[in-house]
Amino acid sequence: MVDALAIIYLTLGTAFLLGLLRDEWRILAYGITLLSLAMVSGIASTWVWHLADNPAESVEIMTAGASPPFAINLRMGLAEAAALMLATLTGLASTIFLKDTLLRLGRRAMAVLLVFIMAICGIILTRDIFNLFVFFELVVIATAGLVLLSHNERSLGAGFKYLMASQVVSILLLVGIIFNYHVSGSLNIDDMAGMSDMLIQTTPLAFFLLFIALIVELKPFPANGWALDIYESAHPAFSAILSAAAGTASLFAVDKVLAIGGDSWLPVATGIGVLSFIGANLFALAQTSDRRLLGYSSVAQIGLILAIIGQRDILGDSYWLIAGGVLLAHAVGKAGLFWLSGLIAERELTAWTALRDRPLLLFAFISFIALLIGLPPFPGFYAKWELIHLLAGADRIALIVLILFGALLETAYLFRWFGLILKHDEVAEKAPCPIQKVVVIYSAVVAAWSLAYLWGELSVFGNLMHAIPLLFALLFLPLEGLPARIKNVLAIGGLVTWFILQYPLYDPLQLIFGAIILPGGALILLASFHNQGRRIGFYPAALWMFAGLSMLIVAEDSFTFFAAWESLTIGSYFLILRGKHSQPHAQSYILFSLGGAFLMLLGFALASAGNPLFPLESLTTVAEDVAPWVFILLALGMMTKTAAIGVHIWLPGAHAEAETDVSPLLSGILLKAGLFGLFILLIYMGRQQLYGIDLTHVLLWVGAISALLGNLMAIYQEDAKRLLAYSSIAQMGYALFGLALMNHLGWLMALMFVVNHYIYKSMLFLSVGGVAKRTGTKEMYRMGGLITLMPLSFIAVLIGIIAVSGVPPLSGFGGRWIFYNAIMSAEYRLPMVIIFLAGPIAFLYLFRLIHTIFLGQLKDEHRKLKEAPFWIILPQMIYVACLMVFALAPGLALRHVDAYIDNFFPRNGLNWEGLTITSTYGYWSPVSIMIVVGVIFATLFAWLVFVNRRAQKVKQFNIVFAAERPYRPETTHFAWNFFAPYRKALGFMTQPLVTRFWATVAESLHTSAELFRRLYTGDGQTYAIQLLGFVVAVYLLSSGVFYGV
Amino acid sequence: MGFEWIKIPYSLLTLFIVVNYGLLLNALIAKIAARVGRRHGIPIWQNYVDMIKNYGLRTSITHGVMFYMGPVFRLSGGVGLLLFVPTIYGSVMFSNLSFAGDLILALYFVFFGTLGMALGAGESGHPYAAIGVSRGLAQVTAAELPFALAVFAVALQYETLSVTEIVAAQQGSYLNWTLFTNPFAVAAAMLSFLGSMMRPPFDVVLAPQEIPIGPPTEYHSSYLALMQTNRAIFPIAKMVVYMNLFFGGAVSWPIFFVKIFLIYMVSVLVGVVFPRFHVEHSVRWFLIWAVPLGVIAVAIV
Amino acid sequence: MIELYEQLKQRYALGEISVQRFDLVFITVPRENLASLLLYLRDTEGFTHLVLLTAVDWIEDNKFQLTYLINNRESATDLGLRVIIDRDEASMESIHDLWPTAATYQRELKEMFGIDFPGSPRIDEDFILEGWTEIPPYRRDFDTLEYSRDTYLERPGRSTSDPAQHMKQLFYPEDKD
Amino acid sequence: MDKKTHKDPAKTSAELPSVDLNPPEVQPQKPPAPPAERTIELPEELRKRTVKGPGGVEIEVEPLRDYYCEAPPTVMPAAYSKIVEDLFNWARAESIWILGFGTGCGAIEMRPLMTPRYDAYRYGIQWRPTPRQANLFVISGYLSVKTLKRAIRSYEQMQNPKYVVGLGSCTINGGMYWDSYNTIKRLDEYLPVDLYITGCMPRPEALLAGFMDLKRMIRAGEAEGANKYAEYFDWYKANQKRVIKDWDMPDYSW
Amino acid sequence: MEHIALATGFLLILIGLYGALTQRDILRMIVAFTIANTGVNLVLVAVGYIRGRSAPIINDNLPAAEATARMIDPLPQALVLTAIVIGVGITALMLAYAYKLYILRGSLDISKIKELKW
Repeated sequence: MVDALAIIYLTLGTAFLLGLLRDEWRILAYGITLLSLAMVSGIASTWVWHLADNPAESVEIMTAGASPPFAINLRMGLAEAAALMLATLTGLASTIFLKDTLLRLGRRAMAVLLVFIMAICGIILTRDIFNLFVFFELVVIATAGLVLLSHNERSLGAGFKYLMASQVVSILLLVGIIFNYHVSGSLNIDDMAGMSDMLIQTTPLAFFLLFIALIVELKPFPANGWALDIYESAHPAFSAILSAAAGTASLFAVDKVLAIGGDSWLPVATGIGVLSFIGANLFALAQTSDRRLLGYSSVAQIGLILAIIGQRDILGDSYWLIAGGVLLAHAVGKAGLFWLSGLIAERELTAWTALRDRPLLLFAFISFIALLIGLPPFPGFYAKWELIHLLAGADRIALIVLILFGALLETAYLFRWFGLILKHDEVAEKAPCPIQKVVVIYSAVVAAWSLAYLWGELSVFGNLMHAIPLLFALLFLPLEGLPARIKNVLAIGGLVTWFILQYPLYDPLQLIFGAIILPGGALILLASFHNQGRRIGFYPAALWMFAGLSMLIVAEDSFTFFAAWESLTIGSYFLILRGKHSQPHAQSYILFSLGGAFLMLLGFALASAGNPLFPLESLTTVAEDVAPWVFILLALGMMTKTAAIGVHIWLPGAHAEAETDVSPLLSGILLKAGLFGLFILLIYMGRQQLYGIDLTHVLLWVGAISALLGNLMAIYQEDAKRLLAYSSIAQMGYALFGLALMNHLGWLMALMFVVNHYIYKSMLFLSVGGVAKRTGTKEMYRMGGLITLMPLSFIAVLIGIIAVSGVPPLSGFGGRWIFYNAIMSAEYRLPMVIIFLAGPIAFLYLFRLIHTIFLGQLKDEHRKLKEAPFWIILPQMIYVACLMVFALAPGLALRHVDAYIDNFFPRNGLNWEGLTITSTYGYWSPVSIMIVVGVIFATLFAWLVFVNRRAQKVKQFNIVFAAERPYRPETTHFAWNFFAPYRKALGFMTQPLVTRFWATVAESLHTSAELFRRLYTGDGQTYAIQLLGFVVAVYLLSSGVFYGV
Repeated sequence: MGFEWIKIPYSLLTLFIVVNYGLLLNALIAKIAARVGRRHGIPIWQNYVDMIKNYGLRTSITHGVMFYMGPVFRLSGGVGLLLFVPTIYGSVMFSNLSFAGDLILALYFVFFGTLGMALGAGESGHPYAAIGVSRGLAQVTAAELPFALAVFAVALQYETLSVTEIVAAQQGSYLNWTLFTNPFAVAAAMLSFLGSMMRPPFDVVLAPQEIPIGPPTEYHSSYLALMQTNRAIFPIAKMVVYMNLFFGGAVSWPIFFVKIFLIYMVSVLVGVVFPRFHVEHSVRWFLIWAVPLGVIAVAIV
Repeated sequence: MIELYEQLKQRYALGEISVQRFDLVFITVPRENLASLLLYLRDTEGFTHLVLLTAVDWIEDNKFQLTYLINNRESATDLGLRVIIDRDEASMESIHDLWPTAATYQRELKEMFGIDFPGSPRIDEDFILEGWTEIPPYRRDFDTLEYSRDTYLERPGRSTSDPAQHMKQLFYPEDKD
Repeated sequence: MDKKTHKDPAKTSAELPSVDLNPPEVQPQKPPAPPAERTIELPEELRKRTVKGPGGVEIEVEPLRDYYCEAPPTVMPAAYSKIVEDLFNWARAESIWILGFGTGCGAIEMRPLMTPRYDAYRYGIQWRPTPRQANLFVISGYLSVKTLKRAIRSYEQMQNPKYVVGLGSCTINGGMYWDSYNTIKRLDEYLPVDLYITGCMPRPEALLAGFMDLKRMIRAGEAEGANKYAEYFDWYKANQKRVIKDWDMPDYSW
Repeated sequence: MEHIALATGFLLILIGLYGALTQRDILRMIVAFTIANTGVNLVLVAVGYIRGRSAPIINDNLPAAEATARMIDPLPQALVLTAIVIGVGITALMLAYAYKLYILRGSLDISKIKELKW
């Protein structure tokens, strides 16, 4: 193995060698720099490879032939090797990125760059604190030099402020070092660590100075004005190295030095870390310049890692996995984003729309964002999962809540940024793509996905990258070039074959959900055949969602459940974002879903009491005192997905603005994920008491109220898709109500709703989407009289509303019949009043939907409309057939599910013999009702048609208009404000209280960010004063640690 | 529930009796209302004549296939409601096609007719029809809540969803009618009964002066004939449900006729006295007066 | 009323006055200062109510005479202002800004006499007659009887008889005096 | 109270000199209408217009052709057998539904019919707000050209068989408006009239007597005004268009 | 006695910091920072001082054998050497910045360089 010191002397040597070259030989100088950096990163990689096999033995490197107290020693362990590899590779990549700048500035800049990389490697390796000081000063000098690479004069000011701050730090560091030496007699970290408790008794101040100097090097939140100016004005390639490599090195230094201070100092580190994480993320909300936002984000991430370092006492052996995971994710993600910002000309976030028609770069951007937030399958996800569980084990709930809140803020501004890129109205011109810059970015993407694979291998839960559904979704990335129709065939084939493969493993409950997700999804995807072109980004997102859903229903333990939950959220987010005006709604969707997911994460952590591997079955054996909280957290998390009242505001916008074939996917299938979660929760946790209130009763009330308010709000909508979206909220409220009844028939009703709602809601969304595609508008009052032009859509909507309203012959009535039997045996009756009111109200908006679109007066511009495209009509007709079959023989789907529910609620199930279904209170045979009603209807219809066979077919204005002539079709079609009297009577119940509440929450965060970021006045001296103030404040606050111990 | 073919002629017989009784009853009620206004009133057989005349009209127009659905849905809703609920307790002949779960079917079959009428009125393209439907739906949904609560209370009280069993439980003296065992439920049901009978306090839907007779504006000749037969059957069918649930059902046809007449008179007497409500007044009226009664009925059962 | 007339005389050039009753006086006013006179009378003299606005067709001397009848509520006196305007191409300034109701009168005069009031609201819309293609019917050169005979078909054998004769002959056929 | 009303001074309509109600077989030559001062063109919303549909397709809209059904009325034969036709005629006679459209000063006389004193309900007569469901159209008094246009539209929206009753002399020969420039003189030129009830405006008793005669005619099957309208449709339409100059509706408004 | 050097060192540091944080002019700030650096160096050396021992120069009157007993701790002095060199480097860099800022901005007032904020 090559000696680790080679890294130091190789880079230093080439730096000086460059001095000898002539100034004009710039290409040669650049070549030599690249060569040396390549060799150095090769050495680091061989070390990583070597140490990976036998991680135990880390190598001590003696210098000057003497042992430590008298000479500097360096250590090369697996962690050091990984950090070195990261630093050198980032350096190499940035140098490639900086090709033209370096060639312009000549060999001196290359030399400074090499020194910069060498200093960073030095910090990682050295075990001597004075040596650490020297390398830090080298980093300072190199940074001050390299800041001027960017041709932005403001970097001059930033550089000077940086130098001032580093002067103060070096003073603190030097005084700290000398006093520590004075007491311990040695400069070596290991020796000092040996006598750390003696050190702390005698001179805690000395260690404090040393510690706080290194902490300030990490640019902690209140004292990092100078750092943000560097990030904003420096060359992005340099910022990449600074944020990734230098950040890693400083974190390493702090980790080493903390060994001296011992465990009593860890809370201080955690405190500072969490403060930085939340403060920086909060300020990032109000940022408009991209690089300054990246600066805040990197400060926040480094704060998070500092907090993790602060928790290493309880993290035990998975400390390196967590800290490493988050660190590497931050480094690669941040470096990638900085390099991407190198391609964009302007500095506003909106200028990034230049990436819009560069799918590969867009994919890079998404990977970096997912890497930073820690979405599956990236390392951050595994790290965050383990971290939260171990913290929960050590009962540090407050810390978890703070970390999750910070992570939510981070998702907020990163996804808003992504939404801006895709949906901002004026598009900047296409970003230029010089080859060397693009190569660097793609290498970062490859690194990101290989890290994902690596961390999958390392994690104990099984590698997410091995999950076949996810791989199938990723398979569609290279296939983006194919036309949409071929990809559609592939997707449908994949879904159906996966269902056939999984079919034997499903138990009845999973079978119901599986049948809706996989073949059901394939059926809806049939409607996607109507688009031409390539539909970039649709199929990976859709199949990522389907992968999440299919993994969710077979999840054994909480990790796979949570991973599936987050992947379906991500997939559905990208689907929603495809709509034309859907950016704000997609944003609120992702925030609510990820917020809910974090609540579930906290719930699982509490339930598992610290052990990351937690099978779902053991939810039943959760400790008594913590069980109700776990129930609440998990239920809240799942209810964000079924849009129960209070967390429903994302649904109307998301479903209404999505594309024609995406709305049914969301409304028909995605909402069921939440329901499945609630099923699992109630199966395992059953009834929970909290302060004497039975939580299932609370769920009953929530279900009933969402049913009522969902229906009420749906009545007053003018937009057809919004009407259907609110109706979905109501139907989910019904299903939740059925579930919370906690008796056999209640669950059966909920399952029937799952199947029913999927069929008729997808059908209604498809037909309304088809009509909207033809008429060009979703506003109902603009349409009218389309029955003659679009008969098939009309039939689909007619059957749909009969099914939804629960009118006898169709399956809706089956749901109501079971509902009635369920509430007969339920003992808690008060919420039933609201459900009874919600029932008939559904009838109002259903009629409004069919009347304003299909009946009434036909407008002039719609006279020549064709029927909806064939591929949108086909699924609807299949659904009509399904509804008929399901109405005639509900037993087909529900028979063995009924038996399955028996083992939860043994008594008063239904028994199904032949065509009649009997419960304890009565029996009902759908076929006989259908026949009787059918016969009566047919005879009367035939007789009327026969009698009126010579009736005169008249047109739209042949109406008795009080002996006058109707003016125009628009003025005679009654559709606007259709239920005005009802609004006068019950309008007060639809005040947007919830929307206002969430708006104030978001608003307050933004204004506080806007207000407090004034802290950074831009004046170098104020920054220095803030720095000193921070040092004093930490000193005072941590005095408890001094004298408490 | 084996399907005996003999049930079909029996139920047709019940249907025939109820249609004739309905036509005569409506004429009688109209005569009584006239006598209140010191008018001689229409002859008893007038409804027959009107029906024959409307059926006999030579021309008719049609606005489209859904236009037929209006009267057909309406009448099959009325006939269905009648046939799925037993009319005479105890007699096999007149228990029609009732089965054990028919209480819920009765509750939801009311909407079958309303949905069809709404669709037919919508197809006619007339704005007044649409305004009438929107008023009708708003009012019926508000009226439906107390009735649903009352039915639920009764179902809970007798622990069954079959109308025949409920009637059986109320036999014996009139004291064990639901009227006396659970008066709140009956009160709530009767208030909602007013709402669904399109009588003056709640007849803004068919208000002849404001919007010429609301939804059926465009209907005439044979369509109107169908609707008139429904206007005969549907109130009777609805009152059969009320009678069976709350007033002990009918053991024989005379009792059936008297009880139906008395129930009908409730809405007539209220109708003759009160002026017409706006839709929002009636919605609020139901939610303030009728629903609390229903809630109490469910609570105390 | 006379002293009012004297008082007005100094301010406006007025035509001759004709007193019909102690409380009803007609004054002929030149066309130019009609509006200012009306405004003055309405705001200061208390003639707040515009009773009617009508026209008279002097076909002989080819003139229209517009009469503005205004009423003073307190003193319960009526004052009629007569304006003489030329008959062919007849038009007059609109006074709908003084009294909004005047617009209706002016519409009727436009339809029935053909007097145009430019600027008056909805002046050109059909007021009473729809699809009227003849000259304005109230003009004296329009012969209604002859028009009704031409346009509307008559039932043959229509004979008019003096009602008194007819009844006498009906009930007392015997005495033929 | 016996059905026969007490002796009424005014003669019952039967004794009037027999007036030929049916249109002459041969069409007499009418004097050409006087040349019009100004021509009336179609109102703006009925003019032909092209509209841009969704997706940019051009749509040609001709309101009178697209919004209205242009089929002419057809003569509707009586029921196949006489017995059935008699039954229907009896039913039609026993339940006459008047269209609530008071065209002239006689409308005030029709309201007392529904009050306790005269109570037309006894004879199966009641008001219907929409022409669709009405059988009898009472033209009560003078009929100006403007109201005639609306009356034609309502009449054509009624279903066959339908009857028209004219009240007072204004509908017979123009009455006291014989020389008016905007009142029609002879109703049966424009609408097929079944019965005239004399009296400047006949009192409710006269109306009831008139309705009794109408019942007798319907029972006898003589009241076939609708078929006569369909048979001589062009003749009626020519007369109507001669008088209504701003004709802006289809020939037969269903 | 030996605390005097230490005290003056700290005093110099405080004076330097005070000067850097209050003076608006960049050059004055650089001078203040150099004062602070010298203060730190003084502290470094003062820490190594042991009373009654001579400077750590091995020559004839301080032979290697009993050097460890008679000389003060040599290590801080070694550290001071590197610290001084680094101090010089940074001061040179700051002067270069000051020069460039003056050319660009035309003034040496630190409060004028505030365009990068929030």
